[in-house]
Amino acid sequence: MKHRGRGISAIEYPTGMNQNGDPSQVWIKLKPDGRVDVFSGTSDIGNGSKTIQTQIVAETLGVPYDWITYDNSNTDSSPLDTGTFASRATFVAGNAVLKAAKAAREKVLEIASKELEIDASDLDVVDGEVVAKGAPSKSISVPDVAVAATWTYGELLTGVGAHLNPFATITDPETGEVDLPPHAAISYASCAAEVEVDDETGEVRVERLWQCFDVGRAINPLLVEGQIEGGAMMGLGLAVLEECYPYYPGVDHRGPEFGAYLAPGIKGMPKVDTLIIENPSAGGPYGAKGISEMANNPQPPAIAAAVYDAVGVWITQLPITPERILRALERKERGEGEPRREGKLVSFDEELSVNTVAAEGSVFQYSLPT
Amino acid sequence: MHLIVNGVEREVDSAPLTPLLHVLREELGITSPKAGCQQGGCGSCTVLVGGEPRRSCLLAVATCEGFEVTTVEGLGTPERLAPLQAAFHEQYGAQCGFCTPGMLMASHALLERTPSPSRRDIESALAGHLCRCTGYVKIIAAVEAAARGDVASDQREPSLADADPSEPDVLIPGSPA
Amino acid sequence: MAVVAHSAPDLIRPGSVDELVGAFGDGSDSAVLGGGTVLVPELLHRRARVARVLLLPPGLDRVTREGGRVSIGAGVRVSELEDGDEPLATAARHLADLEVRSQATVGGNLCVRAGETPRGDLQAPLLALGATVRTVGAGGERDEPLEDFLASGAGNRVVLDVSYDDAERSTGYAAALRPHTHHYTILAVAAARRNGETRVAVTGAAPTAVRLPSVEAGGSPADALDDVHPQDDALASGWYRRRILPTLVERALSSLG
Amino acid sequence: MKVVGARLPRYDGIGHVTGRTRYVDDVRVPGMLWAKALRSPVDHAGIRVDTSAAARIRGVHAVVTHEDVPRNVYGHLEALGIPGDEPLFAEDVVRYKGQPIALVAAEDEDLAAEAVEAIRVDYDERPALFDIRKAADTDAPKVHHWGNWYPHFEGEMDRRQIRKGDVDRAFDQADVIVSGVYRPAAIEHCPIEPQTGLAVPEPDGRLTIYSVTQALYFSMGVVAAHLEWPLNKLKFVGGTVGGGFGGKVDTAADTPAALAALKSGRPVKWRWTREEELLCSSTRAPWHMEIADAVTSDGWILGRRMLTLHDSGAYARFSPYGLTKHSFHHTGAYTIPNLHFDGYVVFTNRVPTTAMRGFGVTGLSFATELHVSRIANVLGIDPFELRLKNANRIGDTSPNRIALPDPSTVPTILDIADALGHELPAEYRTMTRDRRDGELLPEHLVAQLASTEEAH
Repeated sequence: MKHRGRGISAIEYPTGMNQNGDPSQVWIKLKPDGRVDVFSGTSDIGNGSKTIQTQIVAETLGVPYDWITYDNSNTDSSPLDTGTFASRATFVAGNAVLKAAKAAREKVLEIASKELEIDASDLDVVDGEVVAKGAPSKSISVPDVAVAATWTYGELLTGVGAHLNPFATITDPETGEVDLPPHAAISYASCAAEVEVDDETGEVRVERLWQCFDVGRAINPLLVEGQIEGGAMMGLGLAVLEECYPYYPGVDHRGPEFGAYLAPGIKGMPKVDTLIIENPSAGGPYGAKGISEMANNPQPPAIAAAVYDAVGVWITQLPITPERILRALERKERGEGEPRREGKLVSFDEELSVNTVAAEGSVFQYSLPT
Repeated sequence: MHLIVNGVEREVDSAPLTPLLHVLREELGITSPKAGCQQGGCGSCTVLVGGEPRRSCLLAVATCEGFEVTTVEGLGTPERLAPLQAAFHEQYGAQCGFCTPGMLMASHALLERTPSPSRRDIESALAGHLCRCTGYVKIIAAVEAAARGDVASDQREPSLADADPSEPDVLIPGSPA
Repeated sequence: MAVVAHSAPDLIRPGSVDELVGAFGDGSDSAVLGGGTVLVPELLHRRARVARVLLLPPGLDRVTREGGRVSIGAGVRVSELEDGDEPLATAARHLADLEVRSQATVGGNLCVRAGETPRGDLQAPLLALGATVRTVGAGGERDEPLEDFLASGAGNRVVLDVSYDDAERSTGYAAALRPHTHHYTILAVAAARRNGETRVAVTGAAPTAVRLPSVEAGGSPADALDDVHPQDDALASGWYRRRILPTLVERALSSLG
Repeated sequence: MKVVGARLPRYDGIGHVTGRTRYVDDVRVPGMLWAKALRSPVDHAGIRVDTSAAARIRGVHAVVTHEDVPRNVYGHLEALGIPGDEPLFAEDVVRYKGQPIALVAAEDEDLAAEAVEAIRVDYDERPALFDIRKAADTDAPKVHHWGNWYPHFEGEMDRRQIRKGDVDRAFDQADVIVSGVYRPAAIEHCPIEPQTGLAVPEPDGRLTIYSVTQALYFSMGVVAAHLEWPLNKLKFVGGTVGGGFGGKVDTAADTPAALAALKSGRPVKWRWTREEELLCSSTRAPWHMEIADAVTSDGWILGRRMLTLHDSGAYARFSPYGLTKHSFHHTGAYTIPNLHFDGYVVFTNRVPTTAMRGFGVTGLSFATELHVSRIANVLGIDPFELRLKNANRIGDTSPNRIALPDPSTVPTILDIADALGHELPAEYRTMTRDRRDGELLPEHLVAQLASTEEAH
């Protein structure tokens, strides 16, 4: 018989390397026709950092998106970026891009100021035009500024930017106390899952996922959605399909090919509803936070809770295989599904505990008060 | 041996049991089909052989002799995207892009035989194509948009390569321009 | 650059079954290339090493209905069965994915064993249909019940075709899946009833598909456990397969009416 | 704002949809050799290696072992104080199935594979440890000579600790203590693009390395360290990656390819097979987490004791970093004022685990969130309400006492409740993320609050 159930979860996740100390550096230059070259060391692994960083430059510099070339192709021309991991490409590298674009913009305004004979602080850059605030008829195009910089003033329109959240030292290893915030920001999300469980075969089908992420600021909503949707599928795989050690059902059964490694395909896809809220982060570029990694975190606990809601068993070992469900249902039928209660202690899962598995005197041992 | 690849007859010297994937990539330099698993499991090497989607890593080239082989290079160019390619671009059907060629070829074959596919048709056509990035949501959206003809008429974004030379009007003193 | 360069086997294109038999010899150093879904990667990754690879001769790629028999050539693609006779059609639809189904052949599917993928998902429905297999090899041509062929292993024989009576039957099929890309069923039970005779077979409970005689004799679904000793693989344990086998048998039988 | 917030097309989208995006495997260089690795077929063994027969094969241009590496042992996070313990090529011992022993560069992949088969290795097999829960047993196989867990946390401690508040008092005061054990599995990163590296010797003595790395400079630093070269002798080309998910932070193919290129004087490409990806590449770590929470019958979580064992596989790689991150977030999205956390990085004879999407926290979120669902179940409280009550708020402090300036747990939970049509009592429906006060600031939470200035 098939049963439906729902479960929820709420999670948080840091942006940037834990303890920080992970620099990004960016260099921007304008060609003599006003087109913009961005040199950044951020690898685009599908996360869309080429797009995001280009959008930040376009917004900050005030030029059209398609005037910009973004070059992250090699270490001879791009300065250092710590890398695309730790949810740092939008926030940390994005801040470096933002600073470099601001610096380049100042240089553009400085030359434009000379050409227009208007103080730089009274100028703005909009759609590739430097315009006098409040007097839009007084303007000079960024390409003309670039021409003037190159051939009249002998200058290079350029800007560099670097961003580093300083390393947070653990000042007390006993307590884990740190001297500075150990993250660039923290992002938050909640999720609900609806599953259908066959109590005779143990098969689980994830029918729906609802997810709400506070992204700080969606620099490109399509990209953010894509990250959340992709994370949902990876979280689903983690929850009900994938495993490579202990290579279910035994260490000898390592799957050397995709017939045996259970990566989620399009047919296992649930209906996914994605809700995005924007509470801008004080330190992020335009308020953005990093959310791509955490996108695969909330589904497994929500799915496991939904399985409990459906058939009344807690599966605490991932993935939630059909076998684990049937074995748990058998225990439940034998009356062994309930937690042990002793005084005020309600203890689940003791058969898995290190306390019972590790030898006496193990450094891992500790005991709980009852 | 001869293959007709994207409409052009090509002579092939590889050993007859060489997978078509390797002939395309290594001998003919056509790199859109990807060597994602070389065991038929990921779908990223999918090409059309005689108009049908096939795993090029599973096909001995000798069995393709004389067939028309179509890869993404044969669908459209950056200057002139096929509507399906435009839809993948507009709907963000690609993230890292590595599975995209296989997704495109399988989707193209689907739309050829079923111009207005149901959601189930799309799932069935793409069931063997692993995408680790998108969660498939926007891939389905792209195929549906292409089927509806819901793609921007321009079909592509301008790039520097073909920027309109009259806008902005720049005269670079002293330069050849 | 040629990738299969050094130990590359010769490719032979027999023009007829006779030529095939001649080239195949005793089969000890030969392999037959059907759709290539198993053999091509095996050769590429140096797991299969043979001197000769033989293509199937023309004429083995058809499904025919003649003389009260349905005959499926060894070179018929799995996808061509998807709209055909049940329970074979449902099993074909469950197998892997669209591209693999339209490339993989029936002959290949009959020759694979557990531990390989595809794991012979067509074998159980063909057993339920009472199929016989025509093969060639040392000692000439042989036509034998599929269960005998599977029990002795494909060994050094080439499958030419598989056939069964062209008749009305009631059929049933039940499978357990963990849906993922390139998937195969964990366990699948196929059943067919005709003229009061019920045939039931299972894929995924033994190295090849096997019939479930205890169930066929009118036993309960749980009696199927007397007939098989399922093993572990990467999809599921033997314990799990035993646990769900009666359920799948019951489900497959329930649709027989 | 016009550009930020706009649904602009992907910068690299045209390349992706025309199949013209150039990934490392798409780069062709004249005279390029192909590489194949000899990997350990056993989990744990002493080894003796003889490559002479392989090197004599016609068409084989380089056989690289540890003897060819200027600095064979280099820790990727030495800069963070995590000492190196992993050889690039195994020396006299292999500690996991799939560990690289040698790399052959030859005219094509098949010949390279043939040469790999010609390398002679004697394996003196040793007992292997697979279960982190047994790592401290007195009869456990020893993975490293110093023991089975990482001993170099700050102050040379063998564990990561968090202590906050008075956890004993919290457990005394609790109405109920709920304990559970959670064990998420290892999984593959499984990007569709396998690990691939192409190293090209340049006429000026430099090496150009086409890399799938997620971090060009980081990987350049790793290669430079192994070669003992200055950075300007290397040029890394990349930035376009066919999926990573953390697995391509490991600099897996670049250094061996570089060594083979230097030894042969030819460009060398090493592309892993899917089988290598699935069996030999690093994985997400499996974790073992024990949680006991002290709770009140009306749903406040007063304190948490937690023990975590992080399966590092055979070598440390990034695991100590991941465990530290884990410890900093072990209260999840909630404010729990009294904490006692111990975490160990445990070695086993399995493939080294590494960073993966959500590193250190993904398994933790599973454990802590399922645990919270169980608490709600034990107490008979609505799981939304229990979460909203304990949800972190502006001004609350993290496990290591850092004020949270902008937690959004409350609004995201409320949005999910809305989406499901889940009814909530008015006091929950109107809840915000603002600083705690009134009934949401019970006595046990006062001490953990940050001052107003800190929180903003």
